[in-house]
Amino acid sequence: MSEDVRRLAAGGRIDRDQALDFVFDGRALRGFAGDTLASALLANGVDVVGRSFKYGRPRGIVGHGAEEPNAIVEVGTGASCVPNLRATQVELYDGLEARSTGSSVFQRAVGAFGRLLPAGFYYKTFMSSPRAWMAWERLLRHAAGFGRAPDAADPDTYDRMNHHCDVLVVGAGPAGLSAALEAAGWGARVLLADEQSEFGGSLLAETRTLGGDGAAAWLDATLAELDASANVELLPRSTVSGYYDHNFLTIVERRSDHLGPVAVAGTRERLHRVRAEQVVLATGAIERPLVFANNDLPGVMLASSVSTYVNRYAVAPGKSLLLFTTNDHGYRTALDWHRIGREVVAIVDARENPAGGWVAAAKDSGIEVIARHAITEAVGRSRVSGAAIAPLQRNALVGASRRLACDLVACSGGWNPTLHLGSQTGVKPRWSKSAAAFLPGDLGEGTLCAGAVAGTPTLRGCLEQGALAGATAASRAGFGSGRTTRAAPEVDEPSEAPTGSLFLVPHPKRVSRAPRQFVDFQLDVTAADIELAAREGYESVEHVKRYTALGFGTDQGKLGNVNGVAILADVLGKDIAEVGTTMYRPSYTPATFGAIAARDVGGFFDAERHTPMHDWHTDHGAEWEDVGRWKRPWYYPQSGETMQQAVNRECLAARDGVAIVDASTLGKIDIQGADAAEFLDRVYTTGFRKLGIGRCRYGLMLHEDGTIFDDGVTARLAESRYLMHTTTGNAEVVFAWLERWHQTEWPDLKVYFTSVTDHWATAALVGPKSRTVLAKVCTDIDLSGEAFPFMVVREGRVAGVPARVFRISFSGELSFEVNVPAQHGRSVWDALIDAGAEFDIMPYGTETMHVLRAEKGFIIVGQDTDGSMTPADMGMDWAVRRNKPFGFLGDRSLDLADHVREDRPQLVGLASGDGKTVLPEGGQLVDDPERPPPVPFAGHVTSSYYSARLSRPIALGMVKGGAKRMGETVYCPLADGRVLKASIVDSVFYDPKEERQRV
Amino acid sequence: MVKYASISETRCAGSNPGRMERYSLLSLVRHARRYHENWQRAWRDPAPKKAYDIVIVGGGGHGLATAYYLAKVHGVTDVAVVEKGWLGGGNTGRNTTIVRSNYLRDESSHLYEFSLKLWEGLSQELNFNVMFSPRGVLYLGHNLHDMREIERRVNANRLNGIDAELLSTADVQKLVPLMSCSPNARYPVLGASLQRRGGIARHDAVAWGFARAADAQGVDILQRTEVTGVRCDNGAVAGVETSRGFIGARKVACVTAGNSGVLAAMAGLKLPIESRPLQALVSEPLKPCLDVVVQSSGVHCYVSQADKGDLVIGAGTDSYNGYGQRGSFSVIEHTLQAICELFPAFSRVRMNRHWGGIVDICPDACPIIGETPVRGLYFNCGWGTGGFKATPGSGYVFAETLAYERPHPLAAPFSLDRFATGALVDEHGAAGVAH
Amino acid sequence: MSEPGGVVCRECLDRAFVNVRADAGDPRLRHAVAQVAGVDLPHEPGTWNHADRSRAYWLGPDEWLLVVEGDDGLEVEGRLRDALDGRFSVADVTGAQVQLELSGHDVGKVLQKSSPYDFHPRNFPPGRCAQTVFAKATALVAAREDGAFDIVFRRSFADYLMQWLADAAAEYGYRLAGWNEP
Amino acid sequence: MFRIRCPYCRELRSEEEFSYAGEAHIPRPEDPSSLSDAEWGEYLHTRTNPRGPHREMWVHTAGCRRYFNVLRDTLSYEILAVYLVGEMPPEREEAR
Ligand SMILES: Cc1cc2nc3c(=O)[nH]c(=O)nc-3n(C[C@H](O)[C@H](O)[C@H](O)COP(=O)(O)OP(=O)(O)OC[C@H]3O[C@@H](n4cnc5c(N)ncnc54)[C@H](O)[C@@H]3O)c2cc1C
Ligand SMILES: NC(=O)c1ccc[n+]([C@@H]2O[C@H](COP(=O)([O-])OP(=O)(O)OC[C@H]3O[C@@H](n4cnc5c(N)ncnc54)[C@H](O)[C@@H]3O)[C@@H](O)[C@H]2O)c1
Ligand SMILES: Cc1cc2nc3c(=O)[nH]c(=O)nc-3n(C[C@H](O)[C@H](O)[C@H](O)COP(=O)(O)O)c2cc1C
Ligand SMILES: [Zn+2]
Repeated sequence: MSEDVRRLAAGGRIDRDQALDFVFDGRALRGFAGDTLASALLANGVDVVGRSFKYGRPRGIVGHGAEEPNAIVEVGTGASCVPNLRATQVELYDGLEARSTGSSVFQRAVGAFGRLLPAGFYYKTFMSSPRAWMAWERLLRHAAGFGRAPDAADPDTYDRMNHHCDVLVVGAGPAGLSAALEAAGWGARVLLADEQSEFGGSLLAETRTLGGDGAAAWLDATLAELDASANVELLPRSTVSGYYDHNFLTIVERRSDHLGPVAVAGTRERLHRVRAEQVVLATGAIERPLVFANNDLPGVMLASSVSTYVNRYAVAPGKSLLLFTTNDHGYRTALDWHRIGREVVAIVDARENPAGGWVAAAKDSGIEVIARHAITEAVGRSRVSGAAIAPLQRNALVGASRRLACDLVACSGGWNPTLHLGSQTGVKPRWSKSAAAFLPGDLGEGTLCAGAVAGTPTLRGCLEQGALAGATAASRAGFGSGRTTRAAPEVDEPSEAPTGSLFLVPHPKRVSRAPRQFVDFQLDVTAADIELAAREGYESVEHVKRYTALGFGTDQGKLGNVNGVAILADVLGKDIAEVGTTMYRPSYTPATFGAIAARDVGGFFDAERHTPMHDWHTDHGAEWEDVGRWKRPWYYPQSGETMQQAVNRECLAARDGVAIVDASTLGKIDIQGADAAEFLDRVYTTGFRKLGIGRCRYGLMLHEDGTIFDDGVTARLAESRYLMHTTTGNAEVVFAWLERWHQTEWPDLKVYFTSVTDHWATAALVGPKSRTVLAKVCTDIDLSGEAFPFMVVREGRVAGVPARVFRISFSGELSFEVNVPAQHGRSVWDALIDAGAEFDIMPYGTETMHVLRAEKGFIIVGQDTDGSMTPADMGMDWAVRRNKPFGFLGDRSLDLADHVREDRPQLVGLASGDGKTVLPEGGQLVDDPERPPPVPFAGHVTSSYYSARLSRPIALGMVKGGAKRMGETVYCPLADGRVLKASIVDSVFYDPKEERQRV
Repeated sequence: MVKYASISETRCAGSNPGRMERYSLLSLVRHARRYHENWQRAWRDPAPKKAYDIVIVGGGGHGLATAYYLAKVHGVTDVAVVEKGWLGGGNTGRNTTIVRSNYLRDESSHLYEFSLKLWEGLSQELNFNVMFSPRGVLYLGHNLHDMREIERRVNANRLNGIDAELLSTADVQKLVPLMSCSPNARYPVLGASLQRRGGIARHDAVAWGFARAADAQGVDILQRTEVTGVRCDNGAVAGVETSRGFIGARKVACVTAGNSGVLAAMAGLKLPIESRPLQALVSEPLKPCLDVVVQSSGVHCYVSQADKGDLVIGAGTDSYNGYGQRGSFSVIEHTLQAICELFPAFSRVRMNRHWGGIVDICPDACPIIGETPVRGLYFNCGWGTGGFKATPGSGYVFAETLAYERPHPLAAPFSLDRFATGALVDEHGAAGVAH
Repeated sequence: MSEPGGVVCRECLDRAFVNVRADAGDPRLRHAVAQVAGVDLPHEPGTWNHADRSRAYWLGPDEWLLVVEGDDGLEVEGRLRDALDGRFSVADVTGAQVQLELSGHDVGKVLQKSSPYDFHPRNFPPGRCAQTVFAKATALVAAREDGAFDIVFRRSFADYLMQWLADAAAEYGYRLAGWNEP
Repeated sequence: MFRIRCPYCRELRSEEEFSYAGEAHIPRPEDPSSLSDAEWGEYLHTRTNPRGPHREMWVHTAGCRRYFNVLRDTLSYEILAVYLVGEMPPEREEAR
C-alpha cells in the first residue's frame, strides 16, 4: 500500500460496499457509509478545512467529535442549509454538500497585521468618533461569523417528547453501557442516550479485547441485550444538551440529517425532555491538546483522534507521525500508527521517566521514545512538515532545540473529563492534582459519574464503575440492592503511570514574542493573549474569557479552557484550583432552535380559541381580531366595502334595526354558596347583597393598589347563586383571583366558583327590533319592557333550547343577550339569524361593538384604562360603594395621596375640532401646540371612531384634570406635522338619558 | 517559562490616578512594536482603605458609572466601589445590551433619553470603545391593541423629543427581510415602532470603560470584596462589613441590582422589589443577517445580531423569585418558538449557550433612585429587565444625588416614597418585554 | 413507520357533564351523587370511578366532574341540586367540554408528546386521572381498563387540540373514528 | 425546572403545571382604613425577597387549582417544604 494513500485497505467500521459521493468547497469527493465528513475529508487528503477567525490562518481537523474547533462547515443549501456543523459530527451521505466557513479575504489581509490585533484591540481603537465606529463595525461584522443563516423558512419539522425514567444514562461508552445493563437488570426504567451515530463510545475505536473477544463483539452482545429489554429506551444520535434543576434534562435527537436531504416523513430533530430520578453521567473524557508555537498547523491533531481515524474509520491522516505526550495513554496512538505500517518518527514525552506497559510496548516495537523533551514549535506552511523539540526539565527549557521531520503531530496533554453536564447544574468542578484534571464536583444524591468522566483511566475500571453506578442509581430509584449482578469483562491492559502536567510548552522566546501558541483554536486565542489580559488587570478567569474570547466559541472551549486556566494560574502565580473554571452552561453542543421550539410554531405557536359560531363567521367573510387567544369577528365586509363602510352599516343596523354579535368569549363564572353575596361585595366596588334575584349589576374589580383591572355585569340567579361576566382577555385571571382570595384569605366564606365561559354560547341581539326578532323564537318569556326590564335575566327556551336571556347592553340599545349551552350555540345562532332575516339583521364584530359603546362613553378596560387608572379617573365613582361593612379590594388605595390629586388624567369625551377628522387612537394631547419638545403631557386619545349614527367623529381620552376642563381645547400633534384640535366634552355622546336601552 | 513578576507587582500601581494612558490606533501600533509587553493595567487592585467618603456597593455598570461621575463631575474621589465578584459579573455582563429611550411616561423617557445622549459620546468620554451601535430598535405590534399602544408611545416619544417612527408591515419587511410578515401568521406583524438612535453596545466594555476611567480619577475598585453587613449608628450609616473587613463610609450607595433586597435586609429595610431570573441565549456566530434590533412583547422575544455574528436573544423572566442566575427551560422553549415563528429561517440555527441573570423588579417596572429611611444609605436599583441602557444616565443622576444629598431632578420621580403615596410611574407597557 | 391506526381518536357525544363542588367530608354528598348519577364519588386524589352510564372524576379536594351518558346536563344539575339542598355548587358544564377516547398501540407516545405528566402505566394505571398541561392547553386525562385514555378538554380549544393530536400522531398512523365505529 | 409535590393531588408535578402566587404570609390588614399611607404601601409592595429559603404561595393551575404554601430555596431551587394555606412551615426551617 502506498504511503500516501490515506484510506487504509482494511479495518474500521466503514462499509466499503457503500461508496458515497459528496462535495466539499466545490470539490467532488468520495467516502463510505460509516464515515463522518471529517474522516472522509481526511481520507481524501483535505488538510485545510477552513481559515481562522481572526488571523485567517489555515486550519485542519484536530479532533474527531464534539470537541472539534476548526472544521466548522456549512452543510446543505438554501432553506435547508445548516450553518455551523462540525465536520466530525456530520455523518456522510450520498450527495452531501459542504462548505468551509472560514474567514473572508478581508480577514486574511488583516491577518497580516496580526500583531496589531492583540486580545481586546477593538476596545482601544475605532473610536475617533461615533461615525467612524459605525464604519469599522460594518467591516468587523462582515469579517466575523462562520456560516450563513438559511435564507428561507425551514422546510423540516421538529417535535418534542416528555420522558420519566428511573435512570438516565448519558453516554454509551463502556461505562454507560455497563450502567444501563445493571440498572435495566433490576427493572428500572432506563433511558440511554449517546450523541454519536453508533453506541459504543471509545469502544468503537478500541483495539483491545474484552472478556477475550474483540471490543466489537462485546458491544454487539451488550446492545442486543439492551435492545431486547422492555424497560430500556435507546436514543442514538441524541445529545444531552442541558442539565437543569431537579434532574430535568434535555436531549436533542437528530433523526434525519444523516439520511441526507431526501424528503423524509416525520421529524428532523426531536427534543426529549427528561425527568430522571437518577442520572448516570458516563460522558467520557476529551483529550487535552498541548500548547506550543504554531500548534494550529494542519496536521497537528489529538492523539486519540488519530487513533480513532485509524481504528474506526480506516483513515491514516498522514505518513510520518510524531507523537507528543505527557501520559502513557498517548503511546497507544504511536502503536496504532506502527501497526498500520506507517512511520513513527518518535514519541516525545515531556515526563522525566516514562515507564509503564504502553511505554514498554512502544519501545518493544522499536519506536524511539524521547523523554524529557517537548515540541516547542511546529513547522510548516499549510501543513506541518516538522517540529522543533527541546529538552525540558520541570517544564522549563534546558537545552538547544533540534528539528524532526514529520507530517503529522499527535498530541496528548492528558484528559479532560467531559464534566460539562454535571457542571451545568452549578456545581463547580474541582481540580485534582494527581489526575492533572478537573473532576466533577459533588453532584449530590441524584447524579452519579462513571468512567473517564470521573477520572477513571482504565477500561476495566470504567466497566466496573459503570456497572456499580447503574446498580446504585437503580437502587436509589427504588430498584434492587445496589449491588452489581455481573462481573465486568476482563480487559488486557497494562498499568499506566501518572500524567504529567504541561499546559504551555515554553519557547526559547518569551510568550509575547514567540510564534503564536494557540489555546483556543476557534477564536484564535493565544497564550500571549491570556498573559496580556492578566497584565492589563483582567485577572478573573471570567474576565479573561470575556477579554480574550477564550471558550466563547461554538466548542465552548472543550479543548482550550483547561490549558487557558492553567496558563492564567501560572501567570498570576496562583493554583489552578484557585483560578477555577468559567461557568458551564447549556448547550453541551449547540442545539437547533427548531428542535427546542418543536411543533409549537405556525398554527401551534399558540392555541387558538374558537366560539361555537366560529364556522359561521368564517362562512360569512368575517375579518378577525385576536383578543387574548380568541378569534373574534372584527367586522363582516360585504363585497366591495371598506372597513369603515362595513362598520357604518353594522352600527346603523344596531341603532336603527337589529344586529347580532357573538359575545361567547366573555368570561363567565358561576358563583354559588351561602356567602356568595358577601364575597362579591369584597371583590367588586359595587354592592351585591341587596341585588334582587334575577337582577344584574355592573361592577369594577380593582387591584389592591386601587387600579381597575376588570369590569363586568354580574347577575343574581338564585338566593345564593350568581353569574359573573368578565372581560374576554381576563377571564382566567379573574377566575384565579377569586379563588385566590377565597382560598388564602377568606376560606371561611361558603362559596364556590366554576368557570362556565366555554359552557355558554352568547348571541347578543341589539337594536330597536331585537325584541320582535327574539319573540319569534322565544315564546316562554314575556319580553315586554314591563315584564322583563333592563338589567334583568330570565330563563326560558330560545329556538327550543334552554336559555338564559339577559337584558344588558354594551351598546346603549335595547338588547337581549341570549345564552345557551355551547353545544347548541350554532343552531340557536342560525335560528336568530333566520328570525331576523326579515328585518335585515346584521352580524357585527368587535369594531362596531367598540363604536357603539364609545358613543355611550362605556369604557373598555385595557383600552381606555392602562393599568394605572382608578375608578375616579374614569369618572366612575358612581360604581363605587365606599361604605360597605368590609370594604372591597383596593378600597384603601383610593385615598392615597397621589390618587386624590385633582390633576390626574381623567376620562373625557373629545370632539374633533373640524368635525371631520377622526383623532388617532394613541394620539397625545398637549395644551400648547407651538411648544418645542419636550412638551408636557396633557393627555391622550384612548378610543376614537367615526360615528355613523352621529355623522361625526367621536373620541374618548384621558386628560389631566379633564373633568374640570369641559369645553376647553386641546391639541393633538401628529407625526406628519399636522396638529388636530379637539374640545373636551362629556364622554357620553349618544342618548345621555339612557332611554334607548331601557325601552 | 518566562514570567513577568510585574503582573502581580503592578497590581496597586498601574495607572496612576489622573494618568490614564490614552487608547488609540497610535498607541496600539506603539505597543505592538514592543510585543504588547508594556500595556498598563486598566485599573489598580488596591487594598481597601479604612474609610471612604462614599462606598458604592456593586461593581456593575451602574455602580462604576456612579463612581466615575462622582469623581469626574463632582470632584468626589474618596470613593470605593466594592464588588463581591468580578467587575460586570452581574447583569451588566449578562444582558442583551439593548439601548433605547422610547419609554411611555414623561418621567422615564426623560431619564432614558438623557442616558441615550450620554451613550452617543460614551466611547470618546471614556476613551474606551464600548461599541455603541445605534442600528435601530424595532418594536413589533401583533394585534390592534398592540398597535394602539405603539402609536401612543410613538406620539409620546416625539413630543418628548425622542426619535420615533411608526412603521407599516411592508416597512418592517424591508428592514428585516428574514422576518415572516405573513398576514396569516398566528401573531401577524401589523406594524412596528422604530427608534433609529437605539441599538446595542458591548456590555463588558461598559463596565471596563467606566472602571478604568473611574480608577484614573482616583476611585478605589475593590473586587472580590463582598459586603456582608451594613453598619448603622443612630439611624445613620457608618460603613459596611465586608469579606475583607469593615470599611467606614459617610455614605453608602447600594447599586446591587438583583441583590438589592439582600443589601436592604442588612440595613433592616425591605424594598418593593422582587428578584427574578431573566434569561438570554446566543446562537452560533453567523454572517450578518439581521441589521436592527427586533423586539416583540406579543410573541415575547427580542433579538439582535452581535458584532461577532451570534444572534443574541432575550427570553422572559421566570414568574417566581430566584437568585440562581439560571431560569426555567420552558422559558427558553417559549422564546425559541417565538424566534422560529418570527424568523422561520432561524429554525436551523443552533443555540450555543443560554444563561440567566437576576433582575430586580419593582411593581411599576421603574427604578428606585435615592435615599432611604437610614441616613446616608442610598439605593439605586429596580432597573429590572431594562437597566443596561440606563447605565450612564443612572450613574450621572445618582452621582449628583449622592454628592448634593438631594435628588437630581431626573431622579426625583423615582424616589422610594412613591410606594406610599401611590405616585407610581407605570411602565409595564414600555418595559413589557424584557430588554 | 408503524401500521396505520397506531392511534385512534373517537369523540364521545351525547354526554352530560356536571361540575360538582362541595365539602368532601359531607356524607350527604356521596349519597346524593350515587342517587342521581349512580356512581360513587372518588375521594382518592387523581382517581375516577365509573358505573354503567356514568363516571366521576376527581378534580380537586372539593371538586368533581360527573359525566352521564345519554342525559341532559341541565337536568342532572337540577336533580343534584334538589338532592343536595343548596349547600353545594353544581353547574352544568356540558357545553364547555369535549371528551375524546384515544386508543391504539402508540397512544402513549402521543401523550408523551403532549404533556409533561407521566402516563406510563406504572405511574398511571387504569382508574387514575389527572388534570395537566396538554399542548398549550390543559386537559383531564383518565386511564381506562382497556388501555385507552379518556381526554376531556374545553370546547374552545377543540379545533386546536384536534389538529394537535392529528399532527402528533401522524407518524404512527392516525385515524379519527366516528362515534359509533368500532 | 423544579417539581412540586402538590399537597392536594399528592403527586410530584412539573413546574409547568403551577403558577407562582407571591410571597406567603402577608395577610390582608384587618382594617385597611386604620393604616397610614406608608403602612398600606408596605403591605402592597414591600417584600422580603430573601436569598435562601422563601415562603411563597403557588397554585396548581393546570391541575387542581388549589393554592398552597411552599418553602423554597431561591438559590438552590430546592423545595424544602410544602404546606397548606393557614399553616406555618415545618419547625426546622423556621430556625434559621
Ligand atoms: C438576561 C438579561 C437581559 C437584559 N437585557 C437588557 C437589555 O437588553 N437592555 C437593557 O437596558 N437592560 C437589560 N437587562 C437589564 C440590565 O442588565 C440591568 O438592569 C443592568 O445591567 C443593571 O446594572 P447594575 O450595574 O445595576 O447591576 P449589576 O451589573 O448586576 O451589578 C450589581 C453588582 O453588585 C454586586 N453585588 C451584589 N451583592 C453584593 C454584595 N453583597 N457585595 C458586593 N457586591 C455585590 C454584584 O456582584 C454585581 O456585580 C437585562 C438583564 C438580564 C439579566
Ligand atoms: N484518564 C482517563 O480518563 C482516560 C484517558 C484515556 C482513555 N480512557 C478510556 O476511555 C474510555 C472511557 O470510557 P467511558 O465509557 O467513560 O467514555 P467513552 O468516551 O467511551 O464514552 C462516552 C460517550 O458519551 C458520549 N457523550 C458525551 N457527552 C454526551 C452528551 N452530552 N450527550 C450524549 N452523549 C454524550 C460520547 O459520544 C461517548 O460515546 C475507557 O476505555 C478508558 O480506558 C480514559
Ligand atoms: C451580548 C452577549 C453575547 C454573548 N455571546 C456569547 C458567545 O458568542 N459565546 C458564548 O459562549 N457566550 C456568549 N455570551 C454568554 C456568556 O458566555 C455568559 O454566558 C454570560 O455572560 C453569563 O455569564 P455566565 O454564563 O458566566 O454566568 C454572551 C453574552 C452576552 C451578554
Ligand atoms: Zn394539585
